[in-house]
Amino acid sequence: AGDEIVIGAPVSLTGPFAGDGKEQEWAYKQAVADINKAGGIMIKEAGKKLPVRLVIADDESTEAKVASAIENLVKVQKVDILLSTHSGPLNVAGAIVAEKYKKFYMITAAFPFEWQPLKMKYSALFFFHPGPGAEVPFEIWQKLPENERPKRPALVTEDSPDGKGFGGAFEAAAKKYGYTFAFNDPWATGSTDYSAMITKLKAADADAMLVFGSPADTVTLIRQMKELGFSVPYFHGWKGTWTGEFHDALGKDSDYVLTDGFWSASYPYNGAKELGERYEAEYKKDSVTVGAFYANAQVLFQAIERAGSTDAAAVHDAIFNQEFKDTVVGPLKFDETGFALIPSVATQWWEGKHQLLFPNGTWTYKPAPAWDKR
Amino acid sequence: MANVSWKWAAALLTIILALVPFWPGAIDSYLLSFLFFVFIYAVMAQGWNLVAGFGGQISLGSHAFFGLGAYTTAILWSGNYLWGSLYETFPRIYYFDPVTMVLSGLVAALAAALIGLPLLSKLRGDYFALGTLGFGEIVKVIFVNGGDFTGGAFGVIAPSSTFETLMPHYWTGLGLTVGTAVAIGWLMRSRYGLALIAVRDDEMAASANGINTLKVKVAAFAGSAFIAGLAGSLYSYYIFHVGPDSVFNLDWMLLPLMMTVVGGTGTILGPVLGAFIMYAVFDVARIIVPDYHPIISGLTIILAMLFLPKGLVRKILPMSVARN
Amino acid sequence: MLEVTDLEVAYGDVRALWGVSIHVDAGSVVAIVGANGAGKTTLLKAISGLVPAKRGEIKLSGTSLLGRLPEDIARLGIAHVPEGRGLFRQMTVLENLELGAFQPKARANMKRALEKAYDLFPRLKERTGQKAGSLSGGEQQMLAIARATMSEPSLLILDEPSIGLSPLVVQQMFQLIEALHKQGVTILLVEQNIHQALKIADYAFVLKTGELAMQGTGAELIADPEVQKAYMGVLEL
Amino acid sequence: MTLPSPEILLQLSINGALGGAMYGVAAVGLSLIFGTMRLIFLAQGAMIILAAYLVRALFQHLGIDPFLSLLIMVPVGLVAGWLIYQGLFRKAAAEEDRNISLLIAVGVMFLVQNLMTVIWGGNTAAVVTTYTASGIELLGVRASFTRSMGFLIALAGTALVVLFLRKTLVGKAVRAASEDMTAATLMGISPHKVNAIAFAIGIALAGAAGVAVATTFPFNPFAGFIFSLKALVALALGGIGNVTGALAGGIILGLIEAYTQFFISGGWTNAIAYGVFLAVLMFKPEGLFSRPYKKA
Amino acid sequence: MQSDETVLSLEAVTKRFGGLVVLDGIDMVVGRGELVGLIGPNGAGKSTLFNVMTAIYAPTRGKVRFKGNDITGAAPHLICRHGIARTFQLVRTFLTMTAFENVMVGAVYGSGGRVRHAREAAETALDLVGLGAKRDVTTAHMTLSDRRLLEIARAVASEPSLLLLDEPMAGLNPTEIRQMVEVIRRTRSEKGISILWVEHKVDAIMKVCSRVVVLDHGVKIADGTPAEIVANRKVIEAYLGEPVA
Ligand SMILES: Nc1ncnc2c1ncn2[C@@H]1O[C@H](COP(=O)(O)OP(=O)(O)OP(=O)(O)O)[C@@H](O)[C@H]1O
Ligand SMILES: Nc1ncnc2c1ncn2[C@@H]1O[C@H](COP(=O)(O)OP(=O)(O)OP(=O)(O)O)[C@@H](O)[C@H]1O
Ligand SMILES: [Mg+2]
Ligand SMILES: [Mg+2]
Repeated sequence: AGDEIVIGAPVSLTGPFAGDGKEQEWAYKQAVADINKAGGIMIKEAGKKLPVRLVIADDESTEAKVASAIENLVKVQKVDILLSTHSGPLNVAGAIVAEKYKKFYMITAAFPFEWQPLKMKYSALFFFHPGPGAEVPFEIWQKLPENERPKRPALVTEDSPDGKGFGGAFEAAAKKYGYTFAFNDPWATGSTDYSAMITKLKAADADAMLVFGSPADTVTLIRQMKELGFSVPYFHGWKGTWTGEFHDALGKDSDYVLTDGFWSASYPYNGAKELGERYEAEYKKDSVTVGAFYANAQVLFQAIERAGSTDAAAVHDAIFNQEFKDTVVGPLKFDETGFALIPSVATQWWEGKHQLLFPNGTWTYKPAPAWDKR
Repeated sequence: MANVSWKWAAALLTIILALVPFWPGAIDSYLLSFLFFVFIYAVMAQGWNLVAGFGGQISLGSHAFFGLGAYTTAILWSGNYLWGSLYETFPRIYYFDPVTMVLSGLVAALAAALIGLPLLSKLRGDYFALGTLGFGEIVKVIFVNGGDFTGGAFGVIAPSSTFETLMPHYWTGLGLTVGTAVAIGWLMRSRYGLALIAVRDDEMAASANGINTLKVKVAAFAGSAFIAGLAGSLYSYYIFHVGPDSVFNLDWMLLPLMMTVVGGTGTILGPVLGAFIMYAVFDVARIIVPDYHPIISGLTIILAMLFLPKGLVRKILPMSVARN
Repeated sequence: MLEVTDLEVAYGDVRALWGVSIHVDAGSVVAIVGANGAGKTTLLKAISGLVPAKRGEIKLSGTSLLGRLPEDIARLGIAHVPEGRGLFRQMTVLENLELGAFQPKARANMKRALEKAYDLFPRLKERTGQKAGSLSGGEQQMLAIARATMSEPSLLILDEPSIGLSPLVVQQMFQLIEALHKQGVTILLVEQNIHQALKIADYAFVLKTGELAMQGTGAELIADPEVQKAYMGVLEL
Repeated sequence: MTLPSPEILLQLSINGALGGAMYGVAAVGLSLIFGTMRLIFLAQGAMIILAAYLVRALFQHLGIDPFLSLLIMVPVGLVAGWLIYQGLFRKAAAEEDRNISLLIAVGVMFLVQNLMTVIWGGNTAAVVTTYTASGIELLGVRASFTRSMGFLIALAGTALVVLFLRKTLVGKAVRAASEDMTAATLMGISPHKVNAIAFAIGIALAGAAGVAVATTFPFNPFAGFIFSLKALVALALGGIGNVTGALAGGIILGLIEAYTQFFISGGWTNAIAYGVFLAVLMFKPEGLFSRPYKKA
Repeated sequence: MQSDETVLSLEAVTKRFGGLVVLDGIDMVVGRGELVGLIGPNGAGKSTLFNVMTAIYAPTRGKVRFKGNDITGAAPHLICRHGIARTFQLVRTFLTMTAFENVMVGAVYGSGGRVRHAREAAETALDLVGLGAKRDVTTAHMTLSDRRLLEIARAVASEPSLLLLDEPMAGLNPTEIRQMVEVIRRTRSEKGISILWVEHKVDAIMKVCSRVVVLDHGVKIADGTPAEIVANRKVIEAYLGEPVA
């Protein structure tokens, strides 16, 4: 190191997660540019602010390549500390290699149940937990008048790690809130035909759907629902419904769909609105993720400053059991395992915009009418 | 004569590779992890070469056996299923336990034998290739739906706290690379090798001359799966998380296949050479042009196939030597 | 009509022909005989472009054939029945015959050629819808020859047409060659059945390990004691 | 589970068949290329997605209706297929080792996938028209309009290819060259030309499939591989090298998936589909529709 | 004719492909040390008969007995280990192997795996056919005639009691034919192997064989000494076309 701090980040620049990877790359670059504009990170020992340099390596959206990307960042690029990539399995691979080299690895966008069993010393995670995340729809329903609450909700999840994780969480949450699913079945990722599933949903007389799946799969599902003349008043999607592409692919048909997110530009926190505007200015659409990635870098910068170095043990002490008040996702409180919970967001699509519904949104929920009544 | 000098060259290369870790600073260099991955791919390539190069049965299912090996190790290692965590009782002994590795190979080999018997007795050529491809997909779906035992779609996590250095991985990788090459070299000189080549050259004539062709083919298929299982086990010791999307990824089949062909199918040195060169090309491209490197990889494959269709080893060695 | 001068052909490092010169006059039947591996097939393949020549010249009615693709040479009017027949085994007898008349020039006369072929080989007419691969060895050979006649070639090249045929069919086959000859087709014939071949040949060449050993009219060679001793000696068992 | 009503069965069958035709049309292209070059053209799915992106570009920038763009995509596909063969596969086609062509196909797949990522980004793309997600009545059952159109495209494409192969001499030459290249050359058939024709038609079919995909599904650069795999399954069901069989195989696969989704679980569709695939390969390797043929 | 001396016997062997009857109730025996010729027009079913005997095809009906054991439909490699070796109408050598390696396959596997004496058996077999000098040549580079001889050597190396030859002389010139006849004779006399030999070179068959069987359209139409066969009207009509000198 010496007169700069080198931060490495494996990012999915290519491969199936490249879409998310690009948003992540953008957010990290913004964060680094912002801190450097402020003169860098104050390191007490050096007695001055040190500028930050970001080195990004492609992980090709695969685990083996995350590992070798980190090997390369550490061994060849000689980075001091690391920011994470995206998704649970990739970050598990990343955290293990980083641990081996005693480089701190700051993670977001992985579920705690994936990462916590590793008992890592040199990585920390903030994200929402499928548990509370899965309670969001039920929380929303609780606030509805009795007669508008779904009677026969359906659970539809893709066959992926996150889909399975969420599926279990939804089942637990349903039990807690006293609902039973009238339909509960996964589909194979990348399916092209959902007609049989829709037929079954119709037969089950479902009036709400909780759907966890990729954007492409979810769009295909909704299109086919429309083609076959089936709709539910409450359609809540995870992972697949928040992207701008979701709206692009469905146009007006995206209205009424509820969606998750890690973040919202409507958050009242310092810098959130401005970050959202910057993203919109550059890409002509809004994002419900860049804030989380940006905050990931913010936490790391602040932790380095508190630790006074990039030494993994020192950064560990600066994060575990500590609080970070000023981030674009709001205050974060890390527990003794190094995990901090952020709330899961629920927004409803309306005329191409995410309207914040939960938590503390100002938007009032609109149930979806039948297709021919819209 | 040429034969002998190539053996010396291979031996010399082995010695150099064995000395790499003793080079000052080598342990902290990227070279070790680079070579570690080369070894994994070389072992996979060698395994594919056994059944496809020498046996003439093009298999497109080696990723399934890689994954089976990886899962076996991870499941035994995480130890929640059979007899409690061996690892927690004997962390030092259990780490890199050769018994688990061999077991992983055996599980893969057993699966190969079971599926190989019907596939190889019924299917030839392209049909067999397609069948193995389908088998790979089925295994993946089974593991995704395997419940707690396979960890479902997320997979299995093994405890990683003893992972402090890459050295055991490097040595094991080197050992497997050299070991499989020597073992296959020896095998091909044995009566079994004679039968394998006979079956590849002309199956009907082979059976008319007393060779149980099914047995020979299944053995080669299982042997190749055993090798893939070992590679999967080693990978599992490195990555600590074994999930269906990662270990049943088609890349584990396509890349070794490509490396073998680039190096020289049906030769002993080819797969190793191919793994080294292709992995180097991919890695360098990834570092130099991170946004575009798969384009470069795609181009490299195409160019290599257009200009080196017989493989490097045959390009630089006379045919008769290359075969041994 | 066909003029091969000083032809050299090699498979990799292995030389198969060492400067061979032959000529085929229009309307004649020319036989090439020689032991196995003498290079007869190689010579035919070089003529129809299946193997490249290393040195020398091949001319058909004054046009050089060197460097041309086999399909182009076929279009110039050479029909080659290869060793091993080269049938399309998954296609029917009829389709095989139709493909024999694939070249634009021959397509126009396909109907007539087909009738002629069926006249010569009534056995094929019976099996017109059967897949070629399910014919017996002999039937397949008939089909291969019939197919070659479909393009009404100016030069017909036959590589061991009597291989695997029963004596009765061999006789028919040679009668057929004579018949084609009478129709004015020029024929270049490689045969193991040397006696028969020389009997119908106007002129013949003897190849020996890649070199021309002898040449002369069929009658001359039959009479030649050398030839008799080396290649035709009645079996002394 | 009790047997569902006839309406539901009809509903399942029609939608399954419509969905399966998409695999079918991809499989017809594969079948043709496989038949002539003995090449598993793994990049076919990527080519279909590339075509879908082009359809989208034509629609967004020039306002050309996706179904109308068939008139552009098919000729462009013909030319592109011809060029791809001449540029990339011509040399490898002459090699005995068929792995070489397979690997070139893999290289093409990597290349095309990542080119698309560089040009259009990795996110999901889609085409939205006035008829997107609209339904029609078919035999008293609701069905997707775009899927029905896709079905028609698949049917028409296959019919044209079959007519070409069975009835024209050039089509027969394509079949002949696929069996014995040397013998075909001796007939005056240029094997490279027929290979190029097979490739051209194969890619033209990918172009047509691209239209069907673009109007029905959202897609991303990596969405093609699953199409390649499913098309392979369809190919095997129909009998390798059998063009009509390939379409029928696709439809059967679509039905299998629909029934599995309905009667068992959506999570098992792939396992069952591949299981059926293995069973067919083993017990009826020549496919469901052809009679056995073997010669010692 | 069935006796202790019978090596092979076929009982009413019938083979159908779809509707096509290729073999129709063939009865036939080969005695110990006998050299039997099998002739017949193209498509008579000779190769198919071999394929039935070596279990490449299962017969539609009928039995194949070898040394008294019913071997109908046993696996091809077991047939070889029982002691029936064969050559093919279209030569099938292992092209990437040397001549010696080819023969070793027969020696090692054909005899049921007695490795120790396999080398010796292979050398002897190569010498028997006169290919000793070419033992290290890769067979892809050998001539047709050498590959035919090699196939015989490979078969002999498995130390069979019965050898099936499918047109070993097709495509050979008279010099080579003489050499081949010599090899076939020696195989019988030196090794005591019974031989069933399909051939269109009728003069060679007639001069060498002690007995000749004639097939036509899947039916056995004659079985007797060469002299009887040459004089047989049916045979002449179906096959020979003209009397052979
Ligand atoms: N593809 C090839 N590669 C290498 N050598 C070859 C090849 N084809 C033929 N030869 C060699 O060339 C020489 C001539 O072979 P060719 O086939 O022309 O002989 P031929 O006279 O037709 O013999 P036959 O009577 O057996 O058909 C032989 O020594 C043969 O081994
Ligand atoms: N697999 C098969 N399917 C259908 N018909 C077949 C099959 N194999 C052989 N035949 C038919 O059986 C008949 C006998 O064929 P076979 O090859 O046994 O004849 P052959 O006596 O060996 O003739 P040749 O002397 O020409 O080699 C032929 O009419 C052939 O068309
Ligand atoms: Mg020849
Ligand atoms: Mg025969």
